[in-house]
Amino acid sequence: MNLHEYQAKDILRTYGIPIPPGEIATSPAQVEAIAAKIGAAVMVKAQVHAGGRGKAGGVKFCKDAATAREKATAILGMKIKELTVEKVLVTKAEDIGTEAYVGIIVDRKTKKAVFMVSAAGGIDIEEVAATTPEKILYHPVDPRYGLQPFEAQQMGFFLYGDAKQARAAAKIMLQLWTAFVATGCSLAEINPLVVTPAGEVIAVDAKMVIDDNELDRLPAVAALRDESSEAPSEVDARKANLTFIKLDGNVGCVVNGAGLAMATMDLVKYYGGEPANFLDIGGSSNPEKVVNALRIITADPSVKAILFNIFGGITRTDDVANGIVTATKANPLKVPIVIRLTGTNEELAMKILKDNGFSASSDMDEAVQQAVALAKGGKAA
Amino acid sequence: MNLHEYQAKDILRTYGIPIPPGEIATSPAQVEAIAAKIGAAVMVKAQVHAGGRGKAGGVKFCKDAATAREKATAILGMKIKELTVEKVLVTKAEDIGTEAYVGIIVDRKTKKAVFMVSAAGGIDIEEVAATTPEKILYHPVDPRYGLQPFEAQQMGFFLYGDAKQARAAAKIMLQLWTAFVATGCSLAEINPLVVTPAGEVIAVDAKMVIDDNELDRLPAVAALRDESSEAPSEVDARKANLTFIKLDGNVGCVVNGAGLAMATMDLVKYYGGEPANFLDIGGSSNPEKVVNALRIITADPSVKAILFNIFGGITRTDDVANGIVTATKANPLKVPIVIRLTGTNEELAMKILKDNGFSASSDMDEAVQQAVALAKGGKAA
Amino acid sequence: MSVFIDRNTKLVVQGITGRDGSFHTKQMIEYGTQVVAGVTPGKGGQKFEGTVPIFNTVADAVKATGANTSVIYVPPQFAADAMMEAAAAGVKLVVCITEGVPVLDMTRVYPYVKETGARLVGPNCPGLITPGESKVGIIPGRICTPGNVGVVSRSGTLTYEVVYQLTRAGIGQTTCVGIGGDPINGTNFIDALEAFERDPKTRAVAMMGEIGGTDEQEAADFVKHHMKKPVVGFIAGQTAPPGRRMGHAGAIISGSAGTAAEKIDAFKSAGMGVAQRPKDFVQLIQERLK
Amino acid sequence: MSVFIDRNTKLVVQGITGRDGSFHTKQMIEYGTQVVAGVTPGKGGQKFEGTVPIFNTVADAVKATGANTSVIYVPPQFAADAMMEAAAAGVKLVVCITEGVPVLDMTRVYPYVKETGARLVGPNCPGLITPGESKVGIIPGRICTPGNVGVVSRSGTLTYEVVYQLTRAGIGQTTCVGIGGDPINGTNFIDALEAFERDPKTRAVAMMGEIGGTDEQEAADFVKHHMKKPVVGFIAGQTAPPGRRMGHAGAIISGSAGTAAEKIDAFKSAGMGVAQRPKDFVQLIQERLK
Repeated sequence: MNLHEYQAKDILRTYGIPIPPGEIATSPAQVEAIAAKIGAAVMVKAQVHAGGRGKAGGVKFCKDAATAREKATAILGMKIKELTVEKVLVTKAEDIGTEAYVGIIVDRKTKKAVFMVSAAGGIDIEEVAATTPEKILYHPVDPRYGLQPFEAQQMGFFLYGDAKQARAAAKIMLQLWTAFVATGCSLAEINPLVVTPAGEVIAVDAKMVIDDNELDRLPAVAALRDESSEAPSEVDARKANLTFIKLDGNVGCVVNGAGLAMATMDLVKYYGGEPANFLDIGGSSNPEKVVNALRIITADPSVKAILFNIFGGITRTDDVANGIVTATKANPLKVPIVIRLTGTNEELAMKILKDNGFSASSDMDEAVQQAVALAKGGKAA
Repeated sequence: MNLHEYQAKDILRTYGIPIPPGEIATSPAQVEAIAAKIGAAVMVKAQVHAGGRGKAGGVKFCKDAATAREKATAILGMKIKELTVEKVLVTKAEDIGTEAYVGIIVDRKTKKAVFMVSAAGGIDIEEVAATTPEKILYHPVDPRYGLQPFEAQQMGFFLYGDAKQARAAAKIMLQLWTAFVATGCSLAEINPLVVTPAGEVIAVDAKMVIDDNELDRLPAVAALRDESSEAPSEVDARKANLTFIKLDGNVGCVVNGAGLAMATMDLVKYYGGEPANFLDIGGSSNPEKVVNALRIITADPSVKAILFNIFGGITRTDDVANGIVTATKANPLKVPIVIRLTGTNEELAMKILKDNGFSASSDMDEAVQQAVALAKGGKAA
Repeated sequence: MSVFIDRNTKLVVQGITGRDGSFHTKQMIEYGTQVVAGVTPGKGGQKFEGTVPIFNTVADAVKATGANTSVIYVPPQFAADAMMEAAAAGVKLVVCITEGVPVLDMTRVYPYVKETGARLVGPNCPGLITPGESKVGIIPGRICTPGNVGVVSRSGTLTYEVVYQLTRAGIGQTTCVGIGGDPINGTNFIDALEAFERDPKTRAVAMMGEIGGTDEQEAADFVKHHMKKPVVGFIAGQTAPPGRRMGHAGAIISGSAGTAAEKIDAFKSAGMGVAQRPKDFVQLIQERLK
Repeated sequence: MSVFIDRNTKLVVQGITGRDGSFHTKQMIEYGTQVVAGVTPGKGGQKFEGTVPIFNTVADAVKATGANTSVIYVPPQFAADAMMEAAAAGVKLVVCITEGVPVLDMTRVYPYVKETGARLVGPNCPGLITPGESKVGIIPGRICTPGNVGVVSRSGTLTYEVVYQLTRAGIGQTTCVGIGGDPINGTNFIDALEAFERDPKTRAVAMMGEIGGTDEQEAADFVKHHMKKPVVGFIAGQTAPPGRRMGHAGAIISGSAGTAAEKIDAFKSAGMGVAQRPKDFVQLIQERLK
């Protein structure tokens, strides 16, 4: 789950990280009031889950409250990468001496959370990694001990020659580490970490990505989810415990397991079709999930055929069959459906489907070819 | 630093451990008011840093507020192991089903904090260890990972066959562990951990000992020190950063280093004398410490001779010499002094002493024998 | 022969009385796995299905039954503790089926289990099966048949798909190992490949990877330099949208974006066979077994 | 020969610009120790006394100078971090002089340093000296003289006392090791005894213990079963009141109250010489060197 900049900043502030004052606004009038309260030049920053906000015109420097109102009028409601800007952060504009990057991510290879720090901040770290990789210091944190002060200090001195700034950065890194762990992050970054002309070290922008698996035990963090910034079908899927990603094709896919779901999409493509979505109903299934999956898929008008590909393990195929029957009784399908299932409780599932007028195959390639043909308007084989 | 029962309970309560309600009182009238507020049978418990309070009559069951006032009148002001009872804890008397012991201490051998748990609670754990050692489970905690829930659960099931009680005890152990670490303890114990007839698991008595080395970074804990419960000379010494323990003899000893201080006391005894105290002026010395040491020792009327035994390493003997000169100028000594010093800056120290009319030797055995003789009223050799 | 599990595997099931745990325990027993104990705190002393003794703790179970392997079916918030409990109790193989374990939990579990000397498989994996001998986890037994192909996969159901097709074509398996799809897991491709290379019965290996990370590239490198046995690989997700969990920052550290194309190139340059569709494994393996 | 330090010891001083650090660095240099670097964060680039380069971090110091040993003179609240920093930077010997380190800090520092493969001596110790070669810490150089007696002690000043008396009697030392008096420390008696047993130059060992804990009893057991060289022991605190830091609970775990009498008995039953007074070492060692 991505947090907005203002949410990440609110969290990091509670851990003691120095961050310029700011408030969130949803209207130009609010923006003007906040800017007036700050009483100095401000930044008005679009709060959407998209990179490149600045380039898209979503981040503006405003010398006074009236300008802030004017710029906010343009930003609120604009679209950045198909996301509508509903909120802006109004924050004190800081004079910037130098810009550095400080981030933590969980790394598969070292199996640890790893700090990445670079004195080349203010731009995308991917760009730094691609062009001047030697400017990035990687520091894996031993999860058994956590980040130690001396490690933070080493990184601080990597960023700054000045001891006071190095120490201030080290303190911020220790605070960022504590926030990272306590908030269940898979990524947390400060970019840029700024040294002001006065020599203060402050966080001017922040990003946090929460591990979805943490949300159950961190209700306060889970409550930060902003559904207005997500596609409605994906919100719907998540609430039904489904993993769903909307794509551009016309073969609606319902699969159990991410690997098989991807392989199914690949096979749709292989046989000349285009998948309309990625949809994983996950392990431990129940009929309700299938009902929800069908509801979400059939809501997409571009879907011309539905393909179920279920290989039962922990998922019981009879649960899936029951779900299909229940869902289609309540809302009869308007597009053809191709069902492939095999594995746990397969005989029972086949019987349920047959008793309710569905046919089902047990061969994946056959089923995919059939669904592709149906989506193209051909007849089922 | 020892905490009183009521202080330990206040801390453990903030970590979620279930503890019967109670308040502290310094007068019988207060006791009566608290007991009336509790509105049930209460225990009135002397708050002094001494074991065996119960046997000494410092812990009483009182069926009502009037009885509580009466018992409190007897307890307040009584002496337990030479300590005057200034405060009592008035706490709800709980019905007791079973009594267990749960403690954590730092163990030199495993170099870890170790849980000790036993279903034989309510009595001194030393007694259990001596008579039925098989009734104690020892569980060292890996400091890198901290106490894990499964470990707490294993200990919970060691105490109780009932799963609900085992889980409740496990939760308490996790809370106790968190409190132990956060409060900088060298010992924390709940004894007894009680199962009430209703099946609730609660902590009826608690003890915490804080590692003195933690106090600098835990000011809130350091503020819990109750100086009224300590010998004034020891309070005085601690404030002067000296380690001082009053003993029964007449040779006042001022030594640097605990090992040499003990060896000096042993040698006083070896040569037929009796040390009046253990006093370690510690490492990194300064003249002020010596001034304070002399003040504390000369305040003891039983001291008949003073023995300095200083072997300079990190302690500079010139600091010690300056301290002796300063202190004796301000307050001329009324008892003879024997000075032995050698090591860092010895030549300078000897010169300082000589210039101020003191003699000093560099032989420990000679100095000790001389001090013993002077304390007995003989002449210096 | 086989890898990791065989007929001597003595299994303790953590979460034996839960919905998934009880269902799959029955399946494992039916398959012939020696399920010697179950663990559900508070149900110690009871028996599962009248036969398998239940204990309050894994330590008790190991002490009483000599279990050497554990399989975990507990909810995600308890899974890290369950893995550590199993390793601390002295079992040599810990298989965690549970999906949804927080990745920061795994950063702690991984070194903990390693220090005990136990092998962890998973989490978020289907477990293992040595056809005809033992099944630990949830891989459906009837799709497998004994033989001499080792199977290792990051995916659950995709593994079934491939094994199913192999079996239908008469190609049996030594052991199928589902290593799980989480960013941090206990056993990786190289661990399994190493074991298959050492196993005298295994003659070829089928390996199913996915987009993301660089495990497949490292596995290809291992195949190139350390394996004599043929390996056929597959990558799921050629048409998938970029993964949304980690963003790009993870790829910076790994020095790779983890795309399907990169991984397939790595397979090719290691001289591995590359399956385009799951069913292609059949022919590619058959060619290599000749 | 010697143990732990010798003329090849290249020392970095952590806290070189502090009151104690600067004083004792001068003493160490004067004694002939190769002090190659100092560390004070923020003073990197400066020089101590115009000669010893100062760095911001131990890692920088080690990289630039090849220091293989570190000595720590920082305030207690920073000592744990300093020990970990030194070990992480790759020095092989970390000597912590600082007194007053919280014991819970040490429970974490101990395994951390051990995992790096470094040896920790201390904290709360006087350090080591190999007379005529190198001094790391605060043991006064002029009380020592080269010879063939190894000295190991839990106490600081008591060590000086004994070494002083040995030197005055013409008995020289291979190395004097102050292991420190804290409940948790990096090097114990057995580590030092083992090193002295292996050191070809050492012919006898003087060992000074204290009341509390069971280290001396275990050391006696080690002497009995693993040492050919004679060892003479002393226990300080025969007349001391019971220690007030740990109470009795510590003794339950150790299975002993840690009294002087117990320890002396252990020495005797291990066949060790027992010094009643510090000065008794002289005669007891002389007898054993004949």
